[in-house]
Amino acid sequence: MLSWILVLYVYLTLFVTGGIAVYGVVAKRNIVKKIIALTIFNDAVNTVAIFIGYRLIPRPLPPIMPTIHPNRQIYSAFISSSVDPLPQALVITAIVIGVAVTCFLAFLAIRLYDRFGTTDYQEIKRLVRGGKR
Amino acid sequence: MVPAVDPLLGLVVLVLALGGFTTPLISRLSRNRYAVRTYPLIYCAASLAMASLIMEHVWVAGEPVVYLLGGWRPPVGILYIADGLSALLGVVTSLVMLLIMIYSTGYLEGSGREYTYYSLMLLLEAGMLGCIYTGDVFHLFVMLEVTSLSAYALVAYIRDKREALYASYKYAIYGGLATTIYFLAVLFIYGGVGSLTIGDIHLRMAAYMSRYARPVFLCGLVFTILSFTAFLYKAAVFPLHFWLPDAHPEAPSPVSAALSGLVVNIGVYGIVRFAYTIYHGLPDPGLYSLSLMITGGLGCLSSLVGAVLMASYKDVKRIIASSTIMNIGFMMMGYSTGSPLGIAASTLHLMNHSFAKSLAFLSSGVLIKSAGSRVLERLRGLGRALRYAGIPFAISLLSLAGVPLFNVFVSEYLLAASFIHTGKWVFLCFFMASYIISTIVYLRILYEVCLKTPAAPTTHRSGREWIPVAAMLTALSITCIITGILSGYIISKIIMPASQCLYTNTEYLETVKKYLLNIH
Amino acid sequence: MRRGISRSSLVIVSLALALSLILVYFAAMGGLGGHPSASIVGIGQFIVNNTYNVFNRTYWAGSPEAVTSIIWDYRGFDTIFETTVLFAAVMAALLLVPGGIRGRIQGSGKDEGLTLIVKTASKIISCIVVVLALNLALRGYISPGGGFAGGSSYAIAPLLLIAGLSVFYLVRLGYRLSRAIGLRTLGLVGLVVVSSLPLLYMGYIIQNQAKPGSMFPGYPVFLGPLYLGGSLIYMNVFEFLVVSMEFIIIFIAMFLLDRGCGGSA
Amino acid sequence: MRRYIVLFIFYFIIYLLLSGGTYFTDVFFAAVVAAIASALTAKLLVRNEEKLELRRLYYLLKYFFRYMLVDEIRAHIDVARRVLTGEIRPGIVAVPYYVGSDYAKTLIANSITNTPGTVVVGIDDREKLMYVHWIDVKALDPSTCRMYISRVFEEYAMKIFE
Amino acid sequence: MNTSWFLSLYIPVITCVFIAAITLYMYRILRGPTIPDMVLGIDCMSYDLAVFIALVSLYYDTSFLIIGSLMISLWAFMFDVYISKYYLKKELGD
Amino acid sequence: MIRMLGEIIQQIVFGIGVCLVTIGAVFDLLAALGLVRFPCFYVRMHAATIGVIGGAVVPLIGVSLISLVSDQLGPYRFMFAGISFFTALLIMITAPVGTHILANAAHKLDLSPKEPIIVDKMGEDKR
Repeated sequence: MLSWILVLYVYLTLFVTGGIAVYGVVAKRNIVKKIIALTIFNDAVNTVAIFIGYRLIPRPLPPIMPTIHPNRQIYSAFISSSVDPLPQALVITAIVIGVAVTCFLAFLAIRLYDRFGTTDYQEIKRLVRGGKR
Repeated sequence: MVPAVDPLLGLVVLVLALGGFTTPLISRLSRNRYAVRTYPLIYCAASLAMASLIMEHVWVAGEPVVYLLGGWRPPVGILYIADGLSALLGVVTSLVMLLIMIYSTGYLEGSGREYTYYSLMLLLEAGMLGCIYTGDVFHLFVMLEVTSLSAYALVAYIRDKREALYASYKYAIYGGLATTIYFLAVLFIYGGVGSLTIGDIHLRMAAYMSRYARPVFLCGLVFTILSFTAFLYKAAVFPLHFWLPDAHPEAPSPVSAALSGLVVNIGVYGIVRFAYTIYHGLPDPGLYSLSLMITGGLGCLSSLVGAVLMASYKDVKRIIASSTIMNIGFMMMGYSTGSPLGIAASTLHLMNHSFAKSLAFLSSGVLIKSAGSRVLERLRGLGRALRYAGIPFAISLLSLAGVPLFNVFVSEYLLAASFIHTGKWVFLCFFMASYIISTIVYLRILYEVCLKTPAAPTTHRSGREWIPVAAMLTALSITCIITGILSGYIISKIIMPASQCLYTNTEYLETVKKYLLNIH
Repeated sequence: MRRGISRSSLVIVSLALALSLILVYFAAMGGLGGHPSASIVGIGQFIVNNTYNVFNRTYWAGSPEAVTSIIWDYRGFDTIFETTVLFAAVMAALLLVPGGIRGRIQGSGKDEGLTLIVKTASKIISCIVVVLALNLALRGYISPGGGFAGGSSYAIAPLLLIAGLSVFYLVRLGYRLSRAIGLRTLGLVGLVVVSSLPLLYMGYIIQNQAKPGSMFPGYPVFLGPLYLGGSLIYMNVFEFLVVSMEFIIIFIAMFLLDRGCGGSA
Repeated sequence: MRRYIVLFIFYFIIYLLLSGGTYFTDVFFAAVVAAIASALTAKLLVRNEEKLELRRLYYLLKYFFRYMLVDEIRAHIDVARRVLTGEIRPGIVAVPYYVGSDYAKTLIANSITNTPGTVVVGIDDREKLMYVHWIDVKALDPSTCRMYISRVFEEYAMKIFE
Repeated sequence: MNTSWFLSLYIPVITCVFIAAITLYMYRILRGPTIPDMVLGIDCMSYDLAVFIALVSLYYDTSFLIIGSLMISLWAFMFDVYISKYYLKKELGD
Repeated sequence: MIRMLGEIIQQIVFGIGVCLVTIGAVFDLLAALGLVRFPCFYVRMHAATIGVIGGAVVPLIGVSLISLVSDQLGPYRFMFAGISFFTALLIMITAPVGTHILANAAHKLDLSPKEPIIVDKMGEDKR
């Protein structure tokens, strides 16, 4: 029961964070704040991933064998207490991708500020549209 | 080794990535500016050869060919798998990419940063081929990101243009959101089913459904909603189409051709793959019909919105870009009929649209460059002055307008037939309405650009530069006409097997099952 | 006023989306392995069982670190293309920089930088960080870390030097853009070569250990007294090279962009 | 040459600290990494390699233990008392220094800052003054301040780095 | 020497003290009238977290979490330097 | 005989480690109290120094000593001890530099009020 409440609490926190971050990406006017909201969303999703791979036992251990010359006992202790490594690996990949996208967006934001002289998304939109008609 | 294991599947992506990695180095090592232009072409040609060989292997084997990366069997490692549809899309993608790259050598001005263009184009192709051939949901995410990031960057290629920067930002920020949502979907399916391979997900869902019908359904529901959000964004379907009229026209014309002709296909491919391979044939048909419903409903709206947007713009590239929204809507409608005929028609339309749309962008690029503007009035009569671009432009417009003898007509005719056949009268209404609007717009452009007399004398491009441009325009025009004339042959030999294999996913699943590692 | 309404509706929509997701997910949990339980489901357990199974080496990866073995062996192709994404981002960054790849960094940077104490300390710390980063990268297959962790720790060194001293100092040390691009290409080509080498032996792309149905004997896990962990170590070293160089390119490009934009805005 | 050897040993020890050094592999890679890192950074870190002597290492260790066991404890207890009682007389005083090398200055400044009760706020290289925020100003005159704050540190810094 | 029985009693107690300290730091971070106060609080909290991670990994009998404390302490240093750099460069009008 | 001696040494090391961690915890609490109680940023820095040296370096050295003699950590306990000791050293080098540059920036730009203060030699020189 306690663990169930804990799980509920963690998911609730993460999803509310994610929802607020999505709102931030959509509704914030500052282009830098949009990027920050995107990174928050990435992080919330990554935390969900880590949590999916968690193991509800008293002492879960990182998925690393504690020695390179294991015997049967160490091996069976390892497979019975290690958390799921796959979501962690997926998260590492996703983190790198997130870093790449954020880096590109940051460069783009600097360029945008340089060319438009403002960081307001609506203002930039207005300037672009105004140039067209 | 099992004969159906085909290393080309993995190699084609890796080779393209290698080309992308080494292009900057070549541009630094060699002072000759032709080196950096011809070097990527080797990789493009190699990828076309490999994609064709893969298609041939699929034909010969009569079943999907697979490649086990790292030697790991499906649920553990990444699986590359090509059935008829993937093989066809792979060939189309690499062929159009090769033509675009050759065109670019003549079209782009020599500047200090051409190497970024070629490098990113190679990565774009690598990402698209990876998306097409992969059989793994998470690898699809990675490849989607490779494609997207290259696309975002290429949209901003003209970095001093304010509109390009704005369009790239808009495309990238919401694109980043969409792909992250897709990652969330992958996590849910892993948490729920415990597997990442597409075929294995179907098998496991089918197995679990007998015991836990409702949880599996809800898990699939979340997966569908989240992953389709990402794919609909990539395919620019109605509520998520807002980036396209900004992003596609602002890029240089070859990039527009690649984005509009090929990259949007990836979104459609993802939706189709998920709907037909994962959900079709489950004990509970709820997920299948739901995904078809989403696809069909949004496809209808999308086609109409695309047509209306086309009529509202004055900018030629914007009009052509908006017509992509409409055509994607047509494809979605065809795929959502759930009948073999509709799938075949949509697949054919996918292919034809790629050829015609890239031709339209490439030829309009020459005209726009010579006029110095994208507004329709300024292009008046240019098609007559610049014949080598004007005639291909006319061909592409006629083709897109659905005039008989050209390729798009055949697929649109088949689409209408499939709507009638399955009794989807709503689809037919939307289809006819958008078809009529779009045809009027196309013919108006044709009249303005290619039939009127030129307003002012234009400057012809001189030198050897235009030879690859003209050659590629001719090649694509011929492709458009030939695929139109030989449609009967193409449909019976290529399209029907591909769509049959997609519709009844048993072959695909059998192949995956053959390699499945039994883990409990 | 209208904007206010649309904003609040957006809040409601996104919150409703989040809440419905939770509810749906919790409904979906029953009986399936979606929420943390006492055991692992599916592929995870297989990998935990086999990654360093010295008793039955049919499916082993030769690394006690399950995460690294997934990253470079079980799902190695993902990681190669993840590196590609980073590469594409850096190419895009260079594309946006005025002057691009041939931008020159000239100047003394004498009056830049912080106080003398910070200068000295950042020199020492950045030298120590190099060792730390190499340690993380080289031991990636035994303990947490790996190519990306090592490379991004290495990036602390140029960051500190930029903050404490200046970019000019960094360039004088030899962190040049052209050199970084060359080394990055070397790393990327190394990744591709290591992953496609088994093809020559009729093996699979990115194969690490011997597999049924492949003639490739596998990269050596134990080489005399050395423990190498198959192909993982080469992959980690090349990835380290790539990531560290990409970060250096990003920092220098950021500086160029900053200066290029400063005048014209 | 000497600087390469000294830095090699330095990096070798750091690598072994970080990796535990239980396997031969670690020792091997420690040697490789130390060789690479010392080759890369020797010129950056050590300007005058004549100064690298064993005697200075001895003073460094002696200083480390003295500093940790005497100065730190005294200062900690003093400031902890002030936390509880709340009696403070803060001020920024000027403390002169007479060492020349960067490392010596950094050592002195870090020692001063690491001792609770004194923090180096600024350093003036021309006047050879450090501005120290002192929680309990006992004197204003620079040389007296030096007696209170940095005399011991400077003696050792002289021995170690000059 | 097997010390786990003692540590499993000792570490929770000590951890509570550290958590109390972190709470007080948190008060300073949230309250902190000026930005340097907040930075100082974050600094102290980072170093505290480094110790906290070390204790937790001792509690769980695993050597692999400890690398986190190293990273956190480096990060805190970077944080200080960059905040100060930002303000000092702003003063120069750059 | 030697084994017993080893056992005793281990116990002594363990005891020292536990003492250091306890001392560290006490100092950390005092530092946190100081950070809350002291009136201005410059005075709080001194409390923060206690938090860094007494509250982080000392317990990390303690943890490293404890781990050195804990068999249940397995063969990687030397790595554990090494990294925690190295972290302690690193904090000893970096933390004062961080505090110094922060104080420097705060003083140069008047980011926080200096009151109460008796004398400000640096500010006088600036003027």
